[in-house]
Amino acid sequence: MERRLPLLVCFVSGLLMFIMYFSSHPTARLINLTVPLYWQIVFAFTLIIGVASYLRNNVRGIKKGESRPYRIVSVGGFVTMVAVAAIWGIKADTPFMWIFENIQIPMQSTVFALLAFFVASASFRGFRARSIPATILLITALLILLSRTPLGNLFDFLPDLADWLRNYPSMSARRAILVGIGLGSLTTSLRVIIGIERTWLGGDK
Amino acid sequence: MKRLEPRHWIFVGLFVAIGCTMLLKIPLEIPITDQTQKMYDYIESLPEGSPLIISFDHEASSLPEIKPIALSILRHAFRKGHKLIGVALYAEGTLIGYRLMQETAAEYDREYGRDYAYLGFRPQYIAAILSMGESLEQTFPQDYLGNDFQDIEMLRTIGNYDDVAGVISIADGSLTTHWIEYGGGRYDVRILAGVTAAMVTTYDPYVASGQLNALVAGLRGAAEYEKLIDREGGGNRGMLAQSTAHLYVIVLIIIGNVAYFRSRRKGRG
Amino acid sequence: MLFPVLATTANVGWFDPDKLWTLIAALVAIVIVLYTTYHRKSRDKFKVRQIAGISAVEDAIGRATEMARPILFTPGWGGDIQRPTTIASMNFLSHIAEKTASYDCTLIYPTHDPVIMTVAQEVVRESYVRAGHADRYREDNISYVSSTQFGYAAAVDGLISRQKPASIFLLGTFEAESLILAETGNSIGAIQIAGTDSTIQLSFFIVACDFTLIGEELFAASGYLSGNRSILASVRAQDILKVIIIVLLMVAVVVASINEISGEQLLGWWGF
Amino acid sequence: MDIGTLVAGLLTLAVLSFLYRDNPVYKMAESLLIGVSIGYFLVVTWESTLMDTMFEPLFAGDDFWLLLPLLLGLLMFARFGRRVAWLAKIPIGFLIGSGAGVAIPAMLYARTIKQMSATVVPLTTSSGWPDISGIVVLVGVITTITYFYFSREHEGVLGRSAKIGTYFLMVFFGATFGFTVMSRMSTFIGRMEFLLTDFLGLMY
Repeated sequence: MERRLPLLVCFVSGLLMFIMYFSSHPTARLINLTVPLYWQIVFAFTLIIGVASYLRNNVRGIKKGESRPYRIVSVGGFVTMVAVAAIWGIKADTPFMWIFENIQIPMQSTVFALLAFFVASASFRGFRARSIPATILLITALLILLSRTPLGNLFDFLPDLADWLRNYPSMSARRAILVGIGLGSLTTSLRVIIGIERTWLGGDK
Repeated sequence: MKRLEPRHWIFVGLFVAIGCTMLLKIPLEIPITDQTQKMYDYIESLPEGSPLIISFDHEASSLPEIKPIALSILRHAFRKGHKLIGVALYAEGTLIGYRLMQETAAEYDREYGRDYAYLGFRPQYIAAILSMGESLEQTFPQDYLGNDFQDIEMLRTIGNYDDVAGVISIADGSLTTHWIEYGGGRYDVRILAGVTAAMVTTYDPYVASGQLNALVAGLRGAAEYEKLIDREGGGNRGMLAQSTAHLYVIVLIIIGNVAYFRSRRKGRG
Repeated sequence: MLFPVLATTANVGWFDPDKLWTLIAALVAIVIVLYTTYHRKSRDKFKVRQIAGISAVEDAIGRATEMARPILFTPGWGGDIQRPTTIASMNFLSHIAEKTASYDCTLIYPTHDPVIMTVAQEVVRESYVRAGHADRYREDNISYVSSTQFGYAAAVDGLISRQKPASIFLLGTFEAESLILAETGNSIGAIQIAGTDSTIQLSFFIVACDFTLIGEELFAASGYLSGNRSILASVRAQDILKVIIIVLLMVAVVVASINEISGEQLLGWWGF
Repeated sequence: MDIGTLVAGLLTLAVLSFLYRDNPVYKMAESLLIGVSIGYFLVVTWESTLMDTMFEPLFAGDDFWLLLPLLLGLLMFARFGRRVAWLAKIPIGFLIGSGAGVAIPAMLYARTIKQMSATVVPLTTSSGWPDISGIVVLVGVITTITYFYFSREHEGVLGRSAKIGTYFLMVFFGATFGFTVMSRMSTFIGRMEFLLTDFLGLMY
């Protein structure tokens, strides 16, 4: 029962959604509309569990004194957001959005901007012409980069060559990866529905 | 103080290179690529007042690159008098999308509810895309501002994707893929995209197969679009610094390789 | 008011003829998967070729144990539990957790998705039970960190730079956070094994990680590690489908070329 | 300068300090970011999902079908009770199963069928010359697919084909790397623009 019922739910809902793909019947459309809405709702409930786990970990850490100041700041930030949302709402021009625009956005964009530096150091350290494949990778990257500088405008053929590389050889590899992933996803999904793949239940042994 | 490592020198170099070129203001000449032209042509060719969905599928972090793209496309669409429906598939895109639409709409005297509407955010992007394919109203019973769907004038004629001229996904990641696979593949809506440069190669096969109808890519794409609609913005301003950064990375790769081959030769000798 | 879709599209048949080709292709694929899974003879004969990342998994666990430092596993920011990659990544998790349980090595698993967190807790807990060390399981180590991309990135980054894991597994769906994680992992000298279907991030993983499972390799390796012959059998099914695809592709190209030269349309069945 | 810009500027510098090394200022900023972003996400999801699409219609008495997802959502909490913990696997089964059901035909169509049919182009132009680009794509697709062939060791013809496939893969990775450098630099340029213009006022 404990395993069979979830597996049955998984099988039935999988089969149902698979069949509904091929139909435009009003009932099918109704199902296609409601099931995704249910996903969102289940997700939202689970989010509460996730947040509870975050809070529990941090409160426990604060009590034990493990990196206490940082944890207090983190939980404080969280509580503030929830509190200002509860008091003033979350539409534009509320304190909630002020925090979002002046604290969250700048910090997130800056964490993202750190990538520029990591890209630079990875280029210096990681891009070595060690073998033929590595050399191909390196040369393509250099060509693409060069084609998007004023030097690219000096040599007419550069932008064209870079575009050709991107539109044909590179695209074909990406396409093959896509086909492969499509097949991998297909078989994985199928295994899930017919119940062979049941790691999500906590293992199958 | 700890001694600086080579890594730190690379960082300092990048800071200096970009900082200095940003203070210089030299405009760069940029040719227009096909894909950017295609987006422009499509928006241009639609009859005035065509409804378009603009999906803000990005987070706050990529705003520096995304904003110039979004602004140019929005400006163009508003200028042509199209009716825009904004949605967001990432929680963080919600307010940003609203702000961008509000800002550009004001430039062209467009009115909320009549010329544009903002529906807001739904989590679980695949779910959101699929349910919008059946009914926009069921997915968003209320808009971002809390108005009932039916009370918004321009939305009364919109049932699902069949009633819009296309979806323009402004994305910093692979969400456009879901628009292509679930929105385009399943519900046959025309998908266009403005994405960060990093995502370009992901979408190349979809462009080649026609599943994606136009692709404006990165700061460079934004600069091209700005040129097309004849309005300078963030895309153009960043171009010189961008070029410097590329040259810097190229130099790093070359130095790295020279050092590598030297050490290898030494190792052999 | 309730579900206006019902009113708008009346009198439509149950089957949508536009989707005929997809249905046929899906049925062919399903039959092949079912055949390879349930046909004992072909199933038991089947072997997967060497995939470099797999043996590296064992080494990475061994290394962490020797150094008495934790292992960090994260499924990336891009996926949810419904994504096949996430499911494949769970097979890795199950395998790795079983090993860490018996070696008494700490396993840290931060994720951005609460549903993934609950499933992962279940997977890890059962793996510890299976290994006979239920007492070593710590639920806190499988934790939810922020759902926003760089909240997640900053949190995982923090874990990496402070806990200094000896081995890092980046298996799942990644977006731009990939390089931040991989570079930080690199800077503390961890062994890194990555695998993803996010093609963009592959180029960074290849540069910054010790082993990278490219796209479909992740699915194949997950089947291999699961040790379940039925799961492995579907790798075989994928291969059969690939052969079919290549053959169809070649035939279609030849026909298309003949059409082009002769100027007549012989066949056009591939234009969906 | 308004207070918002000041706060944003200081936090930007705090995050950038990570480039030197991990330090208390960065750690503070990082902790704050995590807390705030979790709060943001929770509130927005709660408002837009639970309130807008569930509780409001439910309380308005519009739609009793919504009791079903409500029940599924509540079942997730069963994991905290020892005896009923397994019930939480029902909603997960629903999510995973229906997700897989949707994915199979959608992936097959968008990724496999559409991409294959786009690969089929005549290898000659109407004037009879071979179409080099078309041939390159065909060879690229086929050899790369063989790289992902797992049933046999990569030797002989298969090995050679897979090897060519890796070359195509490398072109793809190289191109991707190039474009990603572009993207990441843009983001940093954007942050610099903020620092130089709004925060420091060095540029207009």
